[in-house]
Amino acid sequence: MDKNVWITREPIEINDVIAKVVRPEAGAVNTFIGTVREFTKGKRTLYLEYQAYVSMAEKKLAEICDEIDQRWDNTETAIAHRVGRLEITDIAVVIAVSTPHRKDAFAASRYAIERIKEMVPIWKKEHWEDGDLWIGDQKQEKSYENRIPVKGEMENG
Amino acid sequence: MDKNVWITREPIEINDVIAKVVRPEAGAVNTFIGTVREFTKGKRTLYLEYQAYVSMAEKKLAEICDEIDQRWDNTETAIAHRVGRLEITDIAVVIAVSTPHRKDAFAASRYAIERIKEMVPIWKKEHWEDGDLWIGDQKQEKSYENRIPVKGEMENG
Amino acid sequence: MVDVLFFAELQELVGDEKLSFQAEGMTVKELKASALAKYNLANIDSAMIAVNEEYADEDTVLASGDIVAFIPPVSGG
Amino acid sequence: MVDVLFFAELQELVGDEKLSFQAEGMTVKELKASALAKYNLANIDSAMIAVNEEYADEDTVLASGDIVAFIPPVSGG
Repeated sequence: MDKNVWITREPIEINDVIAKVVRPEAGAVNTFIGTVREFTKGKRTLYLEYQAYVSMAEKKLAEICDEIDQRWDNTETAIAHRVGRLEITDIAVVIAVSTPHRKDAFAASRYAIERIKEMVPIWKKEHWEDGDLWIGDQKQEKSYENRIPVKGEMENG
Repeated sequence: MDKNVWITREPIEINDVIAKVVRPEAGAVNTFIGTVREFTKGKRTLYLEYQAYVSMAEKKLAEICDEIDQRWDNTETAIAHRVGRLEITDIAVVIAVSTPHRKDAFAASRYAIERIKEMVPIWKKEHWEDGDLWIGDQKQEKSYENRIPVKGEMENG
Repeated sequence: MVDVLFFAELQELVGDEKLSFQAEGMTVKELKASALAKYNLANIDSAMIAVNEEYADEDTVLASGDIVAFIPPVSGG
Repeated sequence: MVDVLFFAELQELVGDEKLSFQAEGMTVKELKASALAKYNLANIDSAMIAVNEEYADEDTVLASGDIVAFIPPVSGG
């Protein structure tokens, strides 16, 4: 695969994502992996269903990589997000960022996941024992009405 | 393998470390991977040689897991460190921490690598074109003379 | 023609992931008020708008071949 | 007997990873001043001390069977 960001229906191989960013200039790789959690606020999840506006989501993921590139010196970022039905402990997202020194790797990886949750067109539907619901606005910090998400918004979050 | 921390002469399989911490209660896994960087301050590294006081190092790594357990709610931590000769881009250390929510995963993973660099008896020897040297005190923040490293020291670093 | 894409709960309410309308020259706001009114999409105003895969505001005037997408609050990650 | 372990540059200077001394009843400081003096280990005072795999200070009194390790500034990770 040539590109550093992708949406897939297949299980994500963590090593594939990390392999995109390992390089001689880097001494640190930070990886964030989002997995399906069984309980949220005491409620049991049976499984999740992820949906994406694939073409736009990949474009936005690539933009996040560019934003990271502009904010931190000498980074390489790769992001894979899965869609379809995911069971408990399945991997939904893998982010890998490599940098020369570790501090930047942590910061950039954190930035990536916050930006994904802010503006990448991917949705999850929770399936519980007693029903299901498309989840929106996980950050619960703001209304999205008539708003265009801007760069760096997460820093106020 | 039963234990969550180990020192090995073999290449570290990232998935083995992550598999130790993935679980239904966790929605976030942060992984820190230290790789061998080619250039440090303009000087080219040919390869590294890592040495450990293995029994004590594993004990100290386990202590770091315990410290994380005490500081953050509901964490699972695994750490593998390689010893012997490592080439450029080879993986020296893999840390994985799983938590219910992502903020703690990032913080705990960062804590782990800082504590490793502070107090786990592992050393690296840099091999350059014009010589070699055992590297000490990477943090260059303090003298180790007659001091016992204490918990939480990194937070002042 | 203008293609209109729906996701998540909006897709379920509309019963389709894509509809096409003769909406050339309309703003997105006008599109919502006219063609989409009959679907009773209660939450459509909390969806962000994308035109041709870029976030846009609802005063954007549509041209033939444009792809409009309504983006409910996202929940990836 | 007390086993004494050396690592990194100390190991290279000593030429051995382990030496044994009759150091029962001595403090680590006394061990350094007596048995280890002849090795001219310039940096030994910047090494931390471990006794039986726990960090200790140099006033620790040694007993038979103890394992002392000199831990130069670490550089793992």
